[in-house]
Amino acid sequence: MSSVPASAFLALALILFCIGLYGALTKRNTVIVLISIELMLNAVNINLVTFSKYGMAPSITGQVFALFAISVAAAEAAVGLAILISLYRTKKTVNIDEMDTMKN
Amino acid sequence: MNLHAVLTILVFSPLLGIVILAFMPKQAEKLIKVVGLLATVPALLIAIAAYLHFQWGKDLADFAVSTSWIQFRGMGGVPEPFFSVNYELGLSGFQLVLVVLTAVVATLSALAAAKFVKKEWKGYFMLFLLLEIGMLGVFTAENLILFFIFFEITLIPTFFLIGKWGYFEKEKAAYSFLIYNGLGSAVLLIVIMILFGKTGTTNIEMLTKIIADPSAPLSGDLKLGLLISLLIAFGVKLPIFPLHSWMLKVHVQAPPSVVMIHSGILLKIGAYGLIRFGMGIFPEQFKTLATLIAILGVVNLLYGAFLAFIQTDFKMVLAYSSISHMGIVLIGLAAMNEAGVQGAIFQVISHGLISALLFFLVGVLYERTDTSLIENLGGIAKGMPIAAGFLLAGAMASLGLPGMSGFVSEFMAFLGLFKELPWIAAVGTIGIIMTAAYLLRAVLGMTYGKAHREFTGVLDLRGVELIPVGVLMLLIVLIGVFPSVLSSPLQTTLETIMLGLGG
Amino acid sequence: MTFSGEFLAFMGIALVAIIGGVLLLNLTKVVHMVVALIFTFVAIAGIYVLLSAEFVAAVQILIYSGAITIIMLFGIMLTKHDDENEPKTGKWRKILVFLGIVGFAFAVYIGIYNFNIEQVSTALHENNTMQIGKALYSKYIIPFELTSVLLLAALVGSIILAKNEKKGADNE
Amino acid sequence: MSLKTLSEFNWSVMTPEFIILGVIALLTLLDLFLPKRVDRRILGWLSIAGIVAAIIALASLLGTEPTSILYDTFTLDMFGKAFKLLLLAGAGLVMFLAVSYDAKDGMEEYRGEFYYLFLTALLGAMFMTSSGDLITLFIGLELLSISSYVLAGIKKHNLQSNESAMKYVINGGISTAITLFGMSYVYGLTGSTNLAEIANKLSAVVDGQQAYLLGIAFLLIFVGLSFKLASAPFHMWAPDVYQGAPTPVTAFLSVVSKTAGFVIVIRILISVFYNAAPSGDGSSILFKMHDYLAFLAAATMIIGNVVALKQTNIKRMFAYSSIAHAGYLLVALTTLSANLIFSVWFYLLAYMLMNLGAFAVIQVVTEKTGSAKIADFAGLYRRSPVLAVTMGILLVSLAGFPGTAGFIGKLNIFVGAFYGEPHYVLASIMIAATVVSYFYYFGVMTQMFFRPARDESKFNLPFGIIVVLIVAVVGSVLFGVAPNIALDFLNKL
Amino acid sequence: MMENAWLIPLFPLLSFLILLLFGKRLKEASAYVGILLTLASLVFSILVLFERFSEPTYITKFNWLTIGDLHLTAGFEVNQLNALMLFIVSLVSFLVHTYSKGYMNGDERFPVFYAYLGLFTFAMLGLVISPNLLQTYIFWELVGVGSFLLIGFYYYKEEAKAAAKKAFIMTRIGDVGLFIGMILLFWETKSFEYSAIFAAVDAGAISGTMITLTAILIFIGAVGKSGQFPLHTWLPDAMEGPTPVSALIHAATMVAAGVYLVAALFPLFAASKTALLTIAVIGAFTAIFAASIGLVQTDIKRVLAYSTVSQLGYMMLALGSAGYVAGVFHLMTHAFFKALLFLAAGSVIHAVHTQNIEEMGGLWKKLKFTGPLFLIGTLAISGVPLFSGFFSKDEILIAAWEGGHPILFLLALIAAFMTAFYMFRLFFMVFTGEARGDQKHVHESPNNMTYPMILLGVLAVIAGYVNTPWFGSFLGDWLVDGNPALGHGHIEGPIWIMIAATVVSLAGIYFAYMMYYKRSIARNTISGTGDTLHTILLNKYYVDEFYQLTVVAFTKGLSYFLRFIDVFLVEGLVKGVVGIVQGLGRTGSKMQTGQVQTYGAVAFIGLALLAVIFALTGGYLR
Repeated sequence: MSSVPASAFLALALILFCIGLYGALTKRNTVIVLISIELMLNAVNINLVTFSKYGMAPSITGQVFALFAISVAAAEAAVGLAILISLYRTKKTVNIDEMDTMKN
Repeated sequence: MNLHAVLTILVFSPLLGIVILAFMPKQAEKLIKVVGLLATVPALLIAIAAYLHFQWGKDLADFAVSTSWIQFRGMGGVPEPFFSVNYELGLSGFQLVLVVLTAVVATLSALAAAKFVKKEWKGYFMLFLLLEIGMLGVFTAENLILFFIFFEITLIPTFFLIGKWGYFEKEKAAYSFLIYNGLGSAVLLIVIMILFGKTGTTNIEMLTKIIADPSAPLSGDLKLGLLISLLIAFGVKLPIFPLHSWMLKVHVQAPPSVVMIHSGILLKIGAYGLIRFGMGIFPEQFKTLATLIAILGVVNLLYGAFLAFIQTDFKMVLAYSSISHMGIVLIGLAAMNEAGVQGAIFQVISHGLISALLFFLVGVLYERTDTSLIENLGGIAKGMPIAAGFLLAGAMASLGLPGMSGFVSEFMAFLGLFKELPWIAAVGTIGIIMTAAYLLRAVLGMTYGKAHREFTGVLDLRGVELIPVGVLMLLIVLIGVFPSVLSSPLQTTLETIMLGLGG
Repeated sequence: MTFSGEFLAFMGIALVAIIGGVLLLNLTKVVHMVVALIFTFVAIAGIYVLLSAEFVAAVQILIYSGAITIIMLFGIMLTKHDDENEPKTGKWRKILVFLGIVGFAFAVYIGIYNFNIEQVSTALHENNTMQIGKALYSKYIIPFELTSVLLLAALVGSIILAKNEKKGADNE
Repeated sequence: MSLKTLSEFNWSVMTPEFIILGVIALLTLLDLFLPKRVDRRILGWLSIAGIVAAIIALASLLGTEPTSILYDTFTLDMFGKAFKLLLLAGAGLVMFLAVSYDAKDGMEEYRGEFYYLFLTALLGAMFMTSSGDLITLFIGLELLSISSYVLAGIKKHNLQSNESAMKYVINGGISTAITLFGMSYVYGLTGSTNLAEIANKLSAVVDGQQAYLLGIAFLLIFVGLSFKLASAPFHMWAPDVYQGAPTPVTAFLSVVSKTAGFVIVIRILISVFYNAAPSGDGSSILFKMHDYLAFLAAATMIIGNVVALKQTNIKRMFAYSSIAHAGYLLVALTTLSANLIFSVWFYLLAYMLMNLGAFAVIQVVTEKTGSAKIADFAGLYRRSPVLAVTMGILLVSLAGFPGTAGFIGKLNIFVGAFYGEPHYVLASIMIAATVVSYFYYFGVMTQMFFRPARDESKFNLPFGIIVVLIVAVVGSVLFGVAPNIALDFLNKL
Repeated sequence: MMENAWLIPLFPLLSFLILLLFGKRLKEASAYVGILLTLASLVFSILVLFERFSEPTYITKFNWLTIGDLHLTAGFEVNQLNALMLFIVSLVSFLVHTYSKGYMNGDERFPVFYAYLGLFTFAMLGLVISPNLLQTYIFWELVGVGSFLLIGFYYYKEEAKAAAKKAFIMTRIGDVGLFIGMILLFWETKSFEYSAIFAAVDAGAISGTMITLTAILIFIGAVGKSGQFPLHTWLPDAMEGPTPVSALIHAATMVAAGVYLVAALFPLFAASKTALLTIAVIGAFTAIFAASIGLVQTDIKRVLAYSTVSQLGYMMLALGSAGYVAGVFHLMTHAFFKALLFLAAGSVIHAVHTQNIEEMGGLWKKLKFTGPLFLIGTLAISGVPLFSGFFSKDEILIAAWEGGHPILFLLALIAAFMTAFYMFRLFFMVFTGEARGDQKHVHESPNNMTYPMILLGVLAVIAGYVNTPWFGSFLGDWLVDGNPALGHGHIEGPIWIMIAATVVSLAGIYFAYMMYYKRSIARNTISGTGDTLHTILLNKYYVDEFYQLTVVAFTKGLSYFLRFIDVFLVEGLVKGVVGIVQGLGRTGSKMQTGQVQTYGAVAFIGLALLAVIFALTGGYLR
């Protein structure tokens, strides 16, 4: 039996999730924002993997889910970055607070 | 004879006109007007036929029709529908007279429109006919949802008719109309839905029965709340102070042919709803509120009258006068006896005819002189004696001159209320004096006195314009002299209502 | 709770992960931030190992610490950026977001602080990769295949969006 | 764990998905190998053909019993069929818009991609309707999202398009993370991703803390998914994204994507939380969360309708309008009445028809005038009576007036709100919000019918637009007058 | 014949309708239509009257309006009073029709005038044969409209417009009293029928208070119509109408309708002492009040108008003193001599084209017929013995004395003095002395004007003999026949009353003679021009001004106040709600800054809030 309680892993995931969230919502550089989102997804993965071992009914499914999440996250990062580059070509900035041509 | 299709044909006959108009070229002014006018005729003929059918002693129930229409089902293929609306039309005496009124005023309004509408006739008549469908439907619907549907259908064409063909502040007026009435119908819908939720039906007759049953799952407070909501919903339409301000704008800004319809019929939907649903479904609670309604009625009556007394625009005078006259409807209803209710219904019809007449005349005046301000119009009796004469006659009818329809209704409403709440009624009679005061002030201000030189050459009523005024005047006098033409169809309706009240 | 080796390892890895995250938030240079985050990603891989998920850990290293970080660095290099990384506006937003995060963390923490289901021994670490492979190719074949479409879409999308056309070339 | 061999499964139930997948593959290849000079519109027509084929395939499957394969990672039940049909129809109509869309601002070269990215998005949405497994649901959701991100930004040289894509992807990423965070707890509490199994396990949850965590998970999932619904609190991206994205994409987002969002929300709500963690009185966590849902629904309706009043850009206005409609649909979800699925399905059907029709008009007008100001609709009645009247009917339907499908949809939701335990406040807010919506819908009417036109030039309507308009108007009116055509169809499924 | 009495009002109605539709084409021939049809009415009326002398009352009715179980009827009744009134009305109407042919000659709205006359006559005749209160009320109002239309006949004159409006509204104030009284009575008796009401009163089915209340309310109606104080101000103004109209409506018929109403409902009034006293007091006060104003007026028609008001007060006094016969008797004689006076005045005006008596004078010689006829009328109204007015006024004085109202009796006596004085003042100023105005073209009126006057002159002399202390009270006995509630046909009074009446009237004449003919008493002996008393009288006690300052100002003020409410409160409320919605929209709009992180933040903070609330509300513990 493990000496590390499941809640420790969950707490770690929660902390990382919050850090990622804070970064995503406050950082000015779009790349960092995208990376912060990745961090949030990573936190989720920690959850999934934790539950896969220490959950209600431990199973491999959690790890599989985590793998899917990783691939999706990668795809999302790629698309996000591509969009950023495309935007950079027209706008010449990566600062997220300057993307406000559309507002009320 | 199988008459079940009659009402459907009656209600949807204007649709034929819409379809024909849709395929006509925009520029064919004459033809469009003729088609638009003719499209209102079938409904008129059927309505008159139905009236004669009744007067010849046959049963109005012959016309009732009911087929299943909408069913909402629950999950899992339960055979019993979860909610169903039947397509149910019917005709009681009360509805009959309103349908006849609608058909008559609609045809006359179409005639007026042919005269007054100066642009885009095609669109006008299509919307107008749609409006007529809505109005006829409202008065024949036997199901609350169906009633609501027709009720809402009237909103859209009216919005456009006001907003496109009205005067300077037409858009504002159209919006005012839409939002107020939208809110009114919103409240109505909530009431309908609560009723449905509690009873599982929206059929008016069944609802009445279920609610009259003391074991119905509705608490007294809920019923009272529902009735108050209905009062608000129809109070917007009627309108009841302080929900009236939209209606002033509409009366001033809308084109005369639309105001004829609006003041003549659309406002009456409020009264119809109050009588049919408010009183019909919640008689007990109506009794509880009778004093309040009487006070509201008197407030309406006096408020409208006093404000009409200082208006400078004749249209505003008529608008406030409508408010005032609708007060009489409330007064009659609050009486909760035969005389009062019959008076209220009479007032509905009577005011429909009178206001249609007066607004038609205003339309004529405005067309000839480009003004409806009282002081600008002084002395038109010189140049337009016939118009002035009808104006005066209309004013007399409106102020309740015996021999015209206004008197009969006013008389009965007060007769009823004096029995139940004499003090409130006594205060209300001030309105009788004020009505005379403001109408004479306005009408004499326009027709009598020194003639404005610039109006000496204006044309009097002539040709086709005489038809609407003549017909309306004739009906007004007919009802005034032989009120039984109206009261005989109403007796069964009254009996039903009184039965509810007595129970 | 005993200070077993596993626990110490967890604490160390967790600390690295959190420090990496905090550094991400507090460093000023973008490149430094990304590098800081690499530590976090690697640390997370360590966590996975602790949780008997070797395959996931490997994937984590490959994809996050490798691929994603690299493309992010590419992204940084392809674009100009000023190092002063403080948004001009939004002080209030920062405070509110911070408060929100505190509240959120509090609310979630209540839910997990002693989430200790009786642990059962698992065989996850045995043939971990094979287990995953079996699950992926049998039970989860449909999402797996769907993921391929997803990657295709992402691929195509990334290409068309990031592709440097003649028109944009002179701007580079 | 013993598996049946894959061939033992009844793969035929996936025919519609396979057809779409096939068309995607075909289009990808064609786009690669067709010479540059070939008009890529042909690909658009091909994809329409594919969608039609998928609809036909689905229709032939309508009679089949609910089937599930591979441990529910794919199921074809009544719910799936009904909503898949909606998605296919919606996507088909969007494709008509797409083939009529004038490619510019950098998307000229990517017409082919433009079409098949719609299809991948559609595919993702379709899988969402037919999945009994969290993982498939999630992948489907992401497939839809990622395709949409790209589509929103496909006008590469258009700043607004770029920006809208960027906003979309950032908000989307955050929402994905939040949703997934919530899902991870659900997984943790049950150890399974199979919805049926989850539901089964959750109904046995009695521990207070687990129930609490489940509640948090519920909130996380719901708020995360509200991004797809464009409902409060995750609604603010919608106006900006809708404004910047190419019009067919906007239409797609507001209709297909939203429908998919409701599909997944209902799936998760109904299958997972409906019986979860019942307390002594038998009310599950879903009923405990009722007030939160009601609050969000009310907030969504109020925000959508009230802010829409202030818009000058038609696409932004429609964004708020679509937020508002999401709010109405949430009312149906909140009330959890017996006709929940009927009312949501019908409302989405009506919404699809009227909104797509409206977007068809918007597309024509904005392409002609080059801007999307509401004021550009001035005098539309003069310039093109057909267009104006069509738009008028659709707006009336959006506003929920009788005689149109929009009314029946609202009525249906309303009936649900009052059946059984009445929701007075929520229903009142809904109807008051509806009245507020008259302001802006009729504001467009005012422009079209009452105001003079700035220029009198006429419109020529592409074939695709005409198809959409006809379908939208006929559908809106038909389902408004005889809603039982649709309802009975659904009932027979 | 009586079963056909319903035709009597219909002839003038026919005239009205014909002239309304075809008047334009008939032009001057309109007069013949009107005259012939009213003649038909007259003939029928006479036949009915004679038949009624020998036959009992005739009533017939049919169902007019059904209200649930209540059946309101319409019909007609010929009793003594009705028959008499039919005769008076149709006679005066016929004469006025005839007279007008000359008087209105050349007016461009000649047919309209006759149409209006027809309408009025129809209404008035309808009024007098109504068998129930409701029908009475209906015609009562129609009469008012006829009067309104005729007063406003010269519609282009601002004064006529104002007068018409005033007449209508002031009488309507009274009508509302009648309206309420009638309805209250209805709910007491479940019927509008006079007979039913009387039966209920007789049987004591109505409480005393209710009788008093309804009686007074109904009397208010009469006050309005008959120009009693305080609703009298419209009547003098109504002189803006053509003079024949004044003769018909504002002397002989309509204004007497109030008296008629009280008479017709006499058993009701008789059941309440309070009501009777009220009537008597109001009547007496009006009599002297109006007479005093009449002393100083200079407009020939206004003098006559105030004299009418005063005489109507007399009649009310009579009725209020239980002198049913006296009231009705004076009603009849007054109808004749006042119509005569007005027609004669019309003839004078026709001749000199002015109404100001200061601009007349010395017309005796120039108007060979008019002068003597006017004198007959003046003598009659002054109560000079042997003329009709003498007998009827005598009856009233006796009734007042015997009714136990010595003060009222005294007032009546003073009023009689004043009447004689100002009537002769009028006569002397108009017909004697020097011509004070331009009288070059003065000529006697044509025959169709003078013949009616002659007929009336004869009646003014002899009408009194149907009911005298000497030759028997035929009229009185007949009137009360079979109706003990109406009192006696003749009340015996002390002989000194007759002497006193004669003395005061002669004294009045004497003073007028001295002052205006002989000029041996200066005109300003009692009060001259500019004196306070004179000014007050000239300004009619400032009643109009008082109303203007109180009722009218109050109404206007209230109206403006309500408009304030309408504009600021009602509209303001709406604007407020709209403003809130718009403000919300603006706020929501402002939050949409284009900052994508804000969007995310809002979503997240929303989530955080929900989660915190969830945590705090103990979703945890359940």
